[in-house]
Amino acid sequence: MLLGPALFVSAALFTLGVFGVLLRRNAIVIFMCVELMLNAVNLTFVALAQRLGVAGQLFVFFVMAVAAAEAAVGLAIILAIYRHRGTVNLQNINLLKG
Amino acid sequence: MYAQSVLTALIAWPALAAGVVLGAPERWAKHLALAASFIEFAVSVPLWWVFQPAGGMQLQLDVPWIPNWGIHYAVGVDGISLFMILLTTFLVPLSILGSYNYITTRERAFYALMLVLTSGMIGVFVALDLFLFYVMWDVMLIPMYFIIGVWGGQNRLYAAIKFFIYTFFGSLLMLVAILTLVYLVAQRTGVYSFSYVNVMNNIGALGPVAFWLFGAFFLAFAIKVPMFPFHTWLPDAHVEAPTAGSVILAAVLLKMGTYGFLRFAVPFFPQVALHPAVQRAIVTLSLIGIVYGGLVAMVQPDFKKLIAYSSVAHLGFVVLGIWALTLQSVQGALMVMINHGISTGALFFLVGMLYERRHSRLIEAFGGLAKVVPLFAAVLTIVSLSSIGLPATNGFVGEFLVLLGAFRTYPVAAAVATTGVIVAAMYLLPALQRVIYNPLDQPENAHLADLSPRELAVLLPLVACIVWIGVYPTPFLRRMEPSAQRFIESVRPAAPAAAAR
Amino acid sequence: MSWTLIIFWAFAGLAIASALCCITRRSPVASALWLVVTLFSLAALFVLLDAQFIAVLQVLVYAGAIMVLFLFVIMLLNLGRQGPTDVKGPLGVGVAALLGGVLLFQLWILRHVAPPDAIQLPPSSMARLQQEQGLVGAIARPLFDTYLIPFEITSLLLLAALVGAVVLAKRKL
Amino acid sequence: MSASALQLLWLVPALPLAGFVLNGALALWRPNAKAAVSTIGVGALVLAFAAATAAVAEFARLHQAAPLVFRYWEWMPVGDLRLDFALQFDQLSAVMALVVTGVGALIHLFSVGYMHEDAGYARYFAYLNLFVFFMLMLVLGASFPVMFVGWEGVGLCSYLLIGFWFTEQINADAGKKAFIVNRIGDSGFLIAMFLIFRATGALDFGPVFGRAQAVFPAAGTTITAVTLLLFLGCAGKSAQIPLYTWLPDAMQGPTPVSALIHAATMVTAGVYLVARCNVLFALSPLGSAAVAGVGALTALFAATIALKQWDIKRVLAYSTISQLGYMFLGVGTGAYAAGIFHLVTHAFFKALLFLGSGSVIQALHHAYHATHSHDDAQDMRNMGGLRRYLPWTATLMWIATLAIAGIPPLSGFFSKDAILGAAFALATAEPIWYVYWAMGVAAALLTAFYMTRLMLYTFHGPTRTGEQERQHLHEAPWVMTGPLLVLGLLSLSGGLLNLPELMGGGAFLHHWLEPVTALADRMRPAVELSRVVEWALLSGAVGVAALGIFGAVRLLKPEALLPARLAPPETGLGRLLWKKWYVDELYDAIIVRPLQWLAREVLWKSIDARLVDGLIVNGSATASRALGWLGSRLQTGEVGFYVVLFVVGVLLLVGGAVR
Repeated sequence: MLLGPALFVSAALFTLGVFGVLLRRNAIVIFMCVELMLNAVNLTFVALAQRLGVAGQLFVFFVMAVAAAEAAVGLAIILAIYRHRGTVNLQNINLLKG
Repeated sequence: MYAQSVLTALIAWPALAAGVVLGAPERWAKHLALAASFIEFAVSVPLWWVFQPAGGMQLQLDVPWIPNWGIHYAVGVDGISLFMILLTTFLVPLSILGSYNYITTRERAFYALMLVLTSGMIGVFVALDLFLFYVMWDVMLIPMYFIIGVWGGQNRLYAAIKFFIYTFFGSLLMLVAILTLVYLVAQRTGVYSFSYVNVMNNIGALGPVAFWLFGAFFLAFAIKVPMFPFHTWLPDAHVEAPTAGSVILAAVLLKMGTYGFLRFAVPFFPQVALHPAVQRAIVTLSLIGIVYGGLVAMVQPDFKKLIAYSSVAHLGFVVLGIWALTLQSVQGALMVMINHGISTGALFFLVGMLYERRHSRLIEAFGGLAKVVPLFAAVLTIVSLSSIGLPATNGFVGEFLVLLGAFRTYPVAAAVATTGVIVAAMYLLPALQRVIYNPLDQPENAHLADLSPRELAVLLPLVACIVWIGVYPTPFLRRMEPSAQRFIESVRPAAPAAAAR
Repeated sequence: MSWTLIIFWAFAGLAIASALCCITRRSPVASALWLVVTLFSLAALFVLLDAQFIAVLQVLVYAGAIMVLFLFVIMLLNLGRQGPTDVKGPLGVGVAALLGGVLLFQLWILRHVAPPDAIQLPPSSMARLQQEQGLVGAIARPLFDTYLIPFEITSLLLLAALVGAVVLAKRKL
Repeated sequence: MSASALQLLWLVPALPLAGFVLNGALALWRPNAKAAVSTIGVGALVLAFAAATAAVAEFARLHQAAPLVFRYWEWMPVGDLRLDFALQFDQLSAVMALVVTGVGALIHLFSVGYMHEDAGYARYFAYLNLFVFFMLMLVLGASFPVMFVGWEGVGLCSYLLIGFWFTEQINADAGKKAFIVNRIGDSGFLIAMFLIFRATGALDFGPVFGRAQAVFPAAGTTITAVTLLLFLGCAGKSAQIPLYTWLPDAMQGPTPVSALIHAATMVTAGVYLVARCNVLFALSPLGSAAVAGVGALTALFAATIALKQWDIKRVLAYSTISQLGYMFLGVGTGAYAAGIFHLVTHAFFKALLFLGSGSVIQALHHAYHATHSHDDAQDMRNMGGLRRYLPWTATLMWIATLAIAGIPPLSGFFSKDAILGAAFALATAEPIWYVYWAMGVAAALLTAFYMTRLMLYTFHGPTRTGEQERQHLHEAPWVMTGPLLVLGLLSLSGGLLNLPELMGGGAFLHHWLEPVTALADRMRPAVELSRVVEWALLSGAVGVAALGIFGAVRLLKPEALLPARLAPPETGLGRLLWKKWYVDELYDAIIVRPLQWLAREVLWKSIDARLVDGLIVNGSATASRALGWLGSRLQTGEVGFYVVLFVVGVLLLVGGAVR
């Protein structure tokens, strides 16, 4: 069946997501990498749903809802930051420092 | 009626009175607090006669507090705690009276804290429920933290925080040990209970975990005692604390450590506490405390620090007495606990009175005071002599019994400890000489006022006790003997044969 | 090798390749567009894995809504033009590669962790279920039955996100 | 037990105690009520002496062999320790009580005159009464701890009285030194008590001595340890080597104090203790030999130092140490009666010598005071020829000098000879005693020499005092000379107490003390010397004493002596003796200073402040702060860095799952 290959693809995509997050400085791109990771996980859910029941697909649904909410809020934050600092490059954003 | 409620009343009354003091006008605070503490003392005095020496744990009251967790409000008194209660109620009015001129700011808060502290101290000594004990232990910790930190000397914050963290560190370890112990006992009996009696009856053999539990209890109490090398908070706390704080700290708070040994650490884990290696280590630490505390006291320029280090030495005798585990040594240890409270308390009062007059605690700042303030000099001499254990004062009775008893178990250790008697003379007499004898070479000292009637009222009861206990300690000894006997018997199976006398 | 498998690997390759492009393109717009490709490929994989409804959602919500949102923001911030690269230096690449490698290695080891046989459904049971209850029904039934409360909470989450996004993005309230 | 005077035994110590309380109150609130103070102070002693005399008379009438024990209240009843506050009266206590109250009363009387102008008059009598109370507790106590109450109590009074003029630091220092050195000895006493209790299970004299033979194997380690530790206590209290150094310094106190405490009573407590514990010492030959040996050595050693002292009281102080050595030689030899005999006669003649020197000092002091001179009123180089101004004092002191030198028929001759004779007798059984005997004889020679030197320099030759002062020199008032006269009579006739059988005497004291020492006497080898040897020893002793006196008269030239401020420094052996063999300096260098250094630099500053408090306590605080600082360094505020950390964390978690 397709479970093994699907999991392999999922792992590859997830790793690429992580790689991207670590590699880039642009907040929006990092955000997109996070989406990529979410999708990789979705793939795992779907693949396993074939064997373990439809609940896996339901979780993908929930993940999408969360991702949508996250994207909305996250992008709003990025907008706010950009307005404030004039950049979305994380190197220049160290407001978190106490 | 009295028997049922006296202990609860002793805990509750000061706390209630503290509320009243807080609400009263500032200038009434000290008078109200004095009255309240005196009533507390009056309530506690009949205990002396109500208490039945052979009656074991008595005047008990046990009501569920948090029943789901097996926590009870359980109190009771035996020959060990009786004198600690009386010592507390006796010294609190005196310390409040002794603070009349010393404390000039935020009087309401100070006296209210003193009263809350009293509640906590009484609670520690009467609690027969491990949880209640722990709660009371922390209840007395917090007022003392503020007393040092708000009304203390130059370096008060450092001292207060050191005192707090040090003690709290130990008390947290103790909490962990208490919880573990209750859990282990519950595994055996199926019932969760913090009751002292229940734990004591069902503790059984704990195996290797007993070592860690004992270690936690020991550390908590050893810090409080304080035993070498956990003693360095004491000089700082004593030096910075106001007079009343120093008095209560030395006279009562330190005794909680040794009381904890007698009540919890040793009876719970006799196999560990009396294991030869552990025993040797603890006896060695107590000897180091005696000699080292004395020698370090000898070179202190600050009178309060000197007394603080002498406390380390005196409490070393107590620990030695407890671990020597003979009737004489254990009763001697109890006597030293009482005597140290009286003598060291009086010494702190006296130093505090000097400080009020000259704003210095340095021994070098004085000299020749016997000419200027003869009454003060006479009292200081008597109290110092009691502290160095001159026969026919209280100090001798305790130390003599400890050493006599300890010599049966540990001849060499007792012989080493006896040198502490020499060291005691070496640290207190030079200090005494430099304060009240020698030429009157500092002009500021030439016009000091002698003891006022109020100060005499503080000191004379203490001096009376010094002589009374020194000459006729039998009423004390009789009341504590059965309890000391039971303490020894409860741990004896684990003790080496030599201790069984 | 069956057609299914060939199609699977074709889309899988596409997804991985475009994901690689997504994380390496300098321009955010390019990245976003490559991500869209990945998402589409994944939708195709979902179809192959008997999750047609999810695949549709993927195209509508992800590739449609979310990515458009991304692009809007990029445009809004005027980040489309070529700027200095935001890829980290050699050290950053090294750290990223190391951590990614470790992750991949861990996942490789984890591949053997299979769900126990006892709870596994027989093969193609998903397809059967969809036949019995319809593509949407197979998902809708548990969603409005077992997972009703999480579903409702999701609506709350979306509402909160909506409000939050408005509050954050507005210049001045 | 029916006798009424004995029933009132408690009055003997209680009267001085009451005197202390009353005088103490007066000292604090009415320091100028001198008449009341004198009445109370002296009255308490006189009454106590009367009570003691009555008790002794009653006791003698009873012909009681066993000691009478009076229990008053339970002191420390703990388990098998039954310790009562109890007094015991037997032949030995009787002798001591009489000496203490009798000589004490005389010295109190003397003090009325001597201290009359002192501002601390009331305080002085309070202390002195307290001292007598404690001394009586010491000699009347029925158990080791009760005795210890007195033992430490007299040390306390000694401390208070040595430092009586506390505004001079040297006086306060001397008091402190006395107390601390005594405490060293006391710790030995304490440990001995613990050993005794461990072995016999009792601390009362009766049971301890009754069980001693059964419990302690003769010459065993335990009993030797007990006796040596007890003797350590005695060495502290009675100023024997190595703990004698406090006694010369103790001369800083008022002179009557030196007479009472540091000559007649307190310092003899050690001798009393050994005599009291005669059973224990008899069981331990090694312990006894140590007592005798240290005694003999001290007698000789202190006598050498006395040869070169210029301070009149210091000569007497070293003489006291030396005579105490004799007493220990006596009791160590097993001649308890002889030791006690010497104790009694010494109390007479040494008290007389001290009081006499007090007279001299006061006379000079008054003179210097009148002329505003700052010369030392105690330095013999400033005296000379004083017999013309103080005839009574000079005569009486000559009696005492002859007595201490051992010229018959004065008291010292009999007591000293009894000790030397006993030592010689024992030497026939144990040869080491020949050495002790020889040291004793040598010390006797030196004693005669330095005492004659003292008398010559003080009372004879030219007057080295300045011209103006001479007009102010005069004899002391009768309150002071009266007691001197009584003591002079006692020094003259004290020998009658124990006239040896050799000379047809009844050896009264010897027989009187027999019940006390009976057990120990039986354990000793009985050695009889032939009459010829005894006569030879006697005449030898007289010869040695005469030689000493004669030698001093011939060798010393009071005429050539210069006053203290003109005197050249000592050289050679003289300097060594004058500096007291540098023992004080030695102790200071090897014990006092290293201990101070250890306590201050090592224990306090290094271990306490740096190691325990600095490194461990504050170190852990610093370490946690440093950890916090390190943690705060991680907070760069850069999201990228946080992401890396986050990923690392996730990987670690997953790694846990993988494993």
